[in-house]
Amino acid sequence: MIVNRLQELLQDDENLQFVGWEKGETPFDRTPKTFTAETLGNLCYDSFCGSNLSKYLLSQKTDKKTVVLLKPCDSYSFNQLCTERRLNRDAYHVIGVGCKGKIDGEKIRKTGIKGILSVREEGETLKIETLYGTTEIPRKDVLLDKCLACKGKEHKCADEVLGESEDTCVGDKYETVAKLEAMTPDERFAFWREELSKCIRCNACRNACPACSCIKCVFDNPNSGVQNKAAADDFEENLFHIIRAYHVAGRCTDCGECSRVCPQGIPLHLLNRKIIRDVNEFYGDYQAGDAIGQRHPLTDFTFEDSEPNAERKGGGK
Amino acid sequence: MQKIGVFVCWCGSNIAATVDVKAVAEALKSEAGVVFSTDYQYMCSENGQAMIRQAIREHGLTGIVVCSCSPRMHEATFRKTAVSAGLNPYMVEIANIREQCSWIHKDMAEGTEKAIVLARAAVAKLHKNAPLTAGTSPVTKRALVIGGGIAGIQTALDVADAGFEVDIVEKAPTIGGRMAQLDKTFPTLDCSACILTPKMVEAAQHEKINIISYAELDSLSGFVGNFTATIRKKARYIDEDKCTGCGVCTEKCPSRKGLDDFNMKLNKRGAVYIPFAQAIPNVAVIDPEQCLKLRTGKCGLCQKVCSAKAVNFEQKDELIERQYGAIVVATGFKPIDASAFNEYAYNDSPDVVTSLEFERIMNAAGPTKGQLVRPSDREHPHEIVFIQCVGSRCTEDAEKGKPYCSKICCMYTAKHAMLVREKYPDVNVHVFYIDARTPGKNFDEFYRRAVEQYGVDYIKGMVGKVSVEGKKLHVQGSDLLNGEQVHINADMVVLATAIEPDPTARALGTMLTASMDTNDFFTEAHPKLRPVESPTAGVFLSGVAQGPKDIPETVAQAGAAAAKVIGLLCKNELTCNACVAHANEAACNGCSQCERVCPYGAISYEEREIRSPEFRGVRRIAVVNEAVCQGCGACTVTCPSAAMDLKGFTNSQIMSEVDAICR
Amino acid sequence: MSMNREWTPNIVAFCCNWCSYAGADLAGSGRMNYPANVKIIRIPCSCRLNPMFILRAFQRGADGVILCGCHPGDCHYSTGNYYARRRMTVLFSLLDYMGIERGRTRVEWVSAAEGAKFAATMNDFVKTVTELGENKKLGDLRCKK
Amino acid sequence: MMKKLPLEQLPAFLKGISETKTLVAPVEKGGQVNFDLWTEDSTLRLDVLKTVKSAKGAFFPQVEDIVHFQMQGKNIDIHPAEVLTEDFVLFGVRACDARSFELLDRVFLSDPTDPFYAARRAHGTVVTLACNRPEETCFCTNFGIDGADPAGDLSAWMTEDTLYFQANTEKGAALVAGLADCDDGEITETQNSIREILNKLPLSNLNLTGFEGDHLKERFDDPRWEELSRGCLGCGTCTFVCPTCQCYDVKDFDSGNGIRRFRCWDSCMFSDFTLMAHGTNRPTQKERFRQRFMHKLVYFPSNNDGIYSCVGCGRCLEKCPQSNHIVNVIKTLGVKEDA
Repeated sequence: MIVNRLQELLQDDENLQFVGWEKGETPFDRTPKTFTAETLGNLCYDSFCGSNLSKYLLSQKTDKKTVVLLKPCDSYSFNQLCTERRLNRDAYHVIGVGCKGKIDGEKIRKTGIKGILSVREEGETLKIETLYGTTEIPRKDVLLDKCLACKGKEHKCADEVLGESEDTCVGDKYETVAKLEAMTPDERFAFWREELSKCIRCNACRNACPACSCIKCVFDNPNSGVQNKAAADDFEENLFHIIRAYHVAGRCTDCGECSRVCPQGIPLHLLNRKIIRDVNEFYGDYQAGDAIGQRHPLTDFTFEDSEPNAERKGGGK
Repeated sequence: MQKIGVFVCWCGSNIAATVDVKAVAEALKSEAGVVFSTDYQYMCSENGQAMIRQAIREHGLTGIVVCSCSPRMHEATFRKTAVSAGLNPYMVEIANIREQCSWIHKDMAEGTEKAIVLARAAVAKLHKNAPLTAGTSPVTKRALVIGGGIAGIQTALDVADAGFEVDIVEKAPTIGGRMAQLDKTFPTLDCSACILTPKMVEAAQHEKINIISYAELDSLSGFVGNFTATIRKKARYIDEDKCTGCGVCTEKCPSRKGLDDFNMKLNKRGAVYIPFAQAIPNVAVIDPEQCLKLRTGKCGLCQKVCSAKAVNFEQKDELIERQYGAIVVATGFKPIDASAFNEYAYNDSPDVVTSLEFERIMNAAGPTKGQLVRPSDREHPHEIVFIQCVGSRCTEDAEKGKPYCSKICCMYTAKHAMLVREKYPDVNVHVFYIDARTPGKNFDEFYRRAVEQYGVDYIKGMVGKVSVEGKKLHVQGSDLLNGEQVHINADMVVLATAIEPDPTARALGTMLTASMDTNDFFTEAHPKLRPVESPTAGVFLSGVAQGPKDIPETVAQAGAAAAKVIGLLCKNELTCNACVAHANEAACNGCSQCERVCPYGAISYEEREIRSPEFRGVRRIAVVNEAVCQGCGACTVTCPSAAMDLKGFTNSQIMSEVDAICR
Repeated sequence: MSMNREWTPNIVAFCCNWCSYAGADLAGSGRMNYPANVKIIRIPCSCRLNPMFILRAFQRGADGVILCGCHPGDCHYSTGNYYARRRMTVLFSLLDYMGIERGRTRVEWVSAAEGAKFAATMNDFVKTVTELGENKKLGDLRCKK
Repeated sequence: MMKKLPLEQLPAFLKGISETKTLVAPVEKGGQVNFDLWTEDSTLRLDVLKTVKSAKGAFFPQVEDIVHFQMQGKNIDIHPAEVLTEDFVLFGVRACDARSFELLDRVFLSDPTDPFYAARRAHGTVVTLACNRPEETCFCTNFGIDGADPAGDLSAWMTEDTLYFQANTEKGAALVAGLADCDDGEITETQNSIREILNKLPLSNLNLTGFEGDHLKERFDDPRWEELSRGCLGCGTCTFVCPTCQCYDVKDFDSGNGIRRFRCWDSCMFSDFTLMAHGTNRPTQKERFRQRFMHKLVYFPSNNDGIYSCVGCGRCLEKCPQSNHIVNVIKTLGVKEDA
């Protein structure tokens, strides 16, 4: 259906380029790609297209008008990048594509299903063919974590919408944040040490993050004073993630890419989500990327803002 | 690698008593880059400075660290010393080992140890210093005065008399402001109009003064010496150049529903009107809310009767763009809305009036032609109660009143009481007051005259309630001195309402990036030493916009502001701050976040050709206007890529200090 | 610092040039005592304080970091401390969330006239950090001697 | 002669080793399985085929001190870091990672020898484990690696209840000297079932034609790199999970009391890889991406007797955030050569 619509667009302007996903080698491989009229047939959109194309747009040439497929959650990142003048809204024809939650291949593997040759969706069930036989698993059990904190089915930016979406949010997305806040400082410290000590500084979180869009990251800049390539000490593991979370404070749309791409499964989004929760609590509800041109809470103030020293449980209320 | 000299000052015994200065100088010799280190009794003395100069020359020093008193005291001194020996002034760092070390510690070992650490931090910072040069910017020799009351007029006259062009932008159709509404002025009881209108005329006729009335500042860009203002001149529907001010149109206008602002809405006026007889410019204006022609398309009577053909219903707002070197804020005040004070029955009875309304009632050109009559039935009153501090010094209810003293109410109430008693000896006058504040020249004498000579009944205490009882106003108050409740059946009640900044001030403050206090008064650069300057360079304060004051104080401040403006406009160019922000274009994302936190609007963006390892092509880059940047550093922290840095306080300088302190 | 002495915390105090640094000077001219382990770094405005500087101090062995600036409303640059206030609120909360003791970071508004407040603040902060003990959670082992 | 050990005695066996030597094995921490120090409290995960990071860190750690320059006033004392002098055992290495050590040896043990790596190799005993359940991302067979017959000092096979050992070196033999002997034939069935699966792997028959050294220029100039590299984020995930990537950077850390010089893994995918004073010689992600695969598939074989610098472990296939990996490259650039 989507490709048909894109073919239609080509009839009006044969010079269009299309940003979408392409199927790859494994059942889960969906690679962001830029397609032309000739290659458009390879464009694919299905339940495995979890990656956020907004950041991908930054590295693509814009000499041609670009048609981009954005899921509801991706549209927030797109807006935020437009707000920050990194993308020019006018250069894109945004097609909001329907999304009912995306499947996490890593989660399927983690259940112990090995040698996966194909995955078929049959309603709410996934039929999985493996080297060791066939099996099935409920779709909802293996959705990406970010889908469990779905921001809703609305596209915040779209020139047209194709397909239906569903809000796949389950429960309170701040539940884990609240659980951490309720711990003692030593418990929290232990939690984060265990998680962050897994970090291999591959920079996948940073490079996938649509808010970490700096042309020259401070961690790559020899003149910044904090440049480093590997965490040579526990401190540097903490430093990288604190600074990264802080630099995207107010700009992070909670798209969840950081945690999705982390090869070590560090729940990095819990740092960002803590800041989002704080900012909402201290300065009023704010959703980055809700609209183009917003002024984010850390570049704003009121005379009555709360004081930094106020006692808050785990940084909470 | 720098070649650094360290100079440890004894400051007599101020430092040397608790810091072993010789040990400090010795310890610093082993710091990387330090090629010379010594101590001396008084580094700031001529001999001390000569020692520094000699060391710079002899050892080829590239920078110096002076361990002495606070940099707030002698940084400028030692920078000059450095310059005289051929060093850049920004290659000087001060280690504050007096105020922040010797004076607060008693133990010699402790003091010495800390002094060494502070000196090391200064050396570490100095290693990252770079010579800085302050830029210059030209000065546009024209001033903009916002507000055409007595403050604005006086400032404009003084600046213009010094030979500089001045534009007065006044939001009302005429200049004159609040003072034009006053009947008499304290403590001399001379007629307000008689002293103001000559000044208005003088301003209008001054060849250097250009009055832009019925206009407001629409937007402002630029910086000290180089402001560009866009002024919105509102449509008057009358051609100012053609109108002769004959007033025929105002008489013929069939609409009679408009309320007369000049008379505090106490009477009605036509849709086309001239605010008052001595208005400047003496030109009519059409109120589009009331005009039948503009609202319904039918009428146009004024156009028919105007022999000068000055009426123009097609007129539109006009935008005027001009350059200015200095801006004076003289936006004045308004009385607060008394309707919040219904305990005084302001909303219930027309006979409860505010002082400014009373001022118009007493004025010969006012709605009653100067006859003291009750607004409700035009009858002569016999008992008048004045209530002071209505909304002033009100700390318990911020929604309703103001925490500050409005300063002028005690005196004008004494004036009103005295004028009433003088003109109508049959009227009993009672004044409820908390304190009678009369600290001005001849003020207390004036107040005493009201009490002693004119027999005004001053009651120390506040009124609890005013209730309408038939034609009378029942005033219930307390007399604190006699410890009793007072009940007065009054014919009129006059409320000395607090004054507050003009409502346009807040938006103007944002436009000018001039700071304001929580009450929307403009903040002065220093409360004692720079009372007529805003912290924003090139913006000056005149009159009540800065805080409550009476006419003589306003005029004095207006003159002071003018002197500051003249001082600025005399210069051909300005030396800028050298410690300014700077964007490293290879790392700048052009994301606009820095622009949002800059209090001075110093950051703009340019499309630039960039060739860096990460990017080749044209990209949007932040550019700091060094003449505008004041060097606060807000942008540097907002910048996620640390592309924005602050000269003199760079990231690497501060981190080097941190490293040295924590070593 | 010599090793044989009893442990005392190392405190870095960032002070804005216009109010708090002057307040510290006033504390000095008033001969108001506070511990020598407080070392002041002058910055133009509280809004110049980059969270990286705070982390850097902890990395290098600081046990507490305090920021002092003009009272809200009194900023020399009009609005700097309002931004600083939000930044530090969010940062401190994040550090707390990661298990770093809240008492190690603080913001105080100290005017140029508040020498006594400056000294009292420093005395109190040093006391708080002393009770918390050595900063072990955010230090860099390579920076220990 | 092979040795065998009942599986229930494995913990005791490992404990025995750990009493005299450092023991590194696939253990679970924070939900992820990696080669890490084994202690009695560790959760051993021999069922996990692919640890997140490969086993190479045991010989070539991600961060390693080289030298320390200690400052005393204006004097500098130089303290070179010490090389490893104690024995350790690396347990549970798969065939692919075992092959990767041979590739790393070609880099670090050729002249000039890397003393840190050499010391670790000399003191390390590698115990490998056959791959009972190969996965769809495995493509080791393309590089002549047999998951049913892993190399190492000591090879192991696991059945439902028994662990079988075959010593390949004296170091390996010493570890299992105390275990019971058994017949070689006892593992044949296990090996056969492994090989049966290996033959069925979807990526078992990649066409590597066209990546020989003499096609260097053609491969380098291939216009399809542009398209292939487009989705690459420039992160280092593939590099850091890869068993054969061996690039490192040397960095200085100023501790305030001196300089600690260390080396750490680097990735050619990073924009600041081999950054020089003039800037970088690989200005776009296309060049960086090309470098990584040209190195693995063309440059390394042409300098090393045709041996590819990929062992087909498939970690990058699972971990690349954009699913943009070496198999895509081989299939895109290799197949066309046939036609």
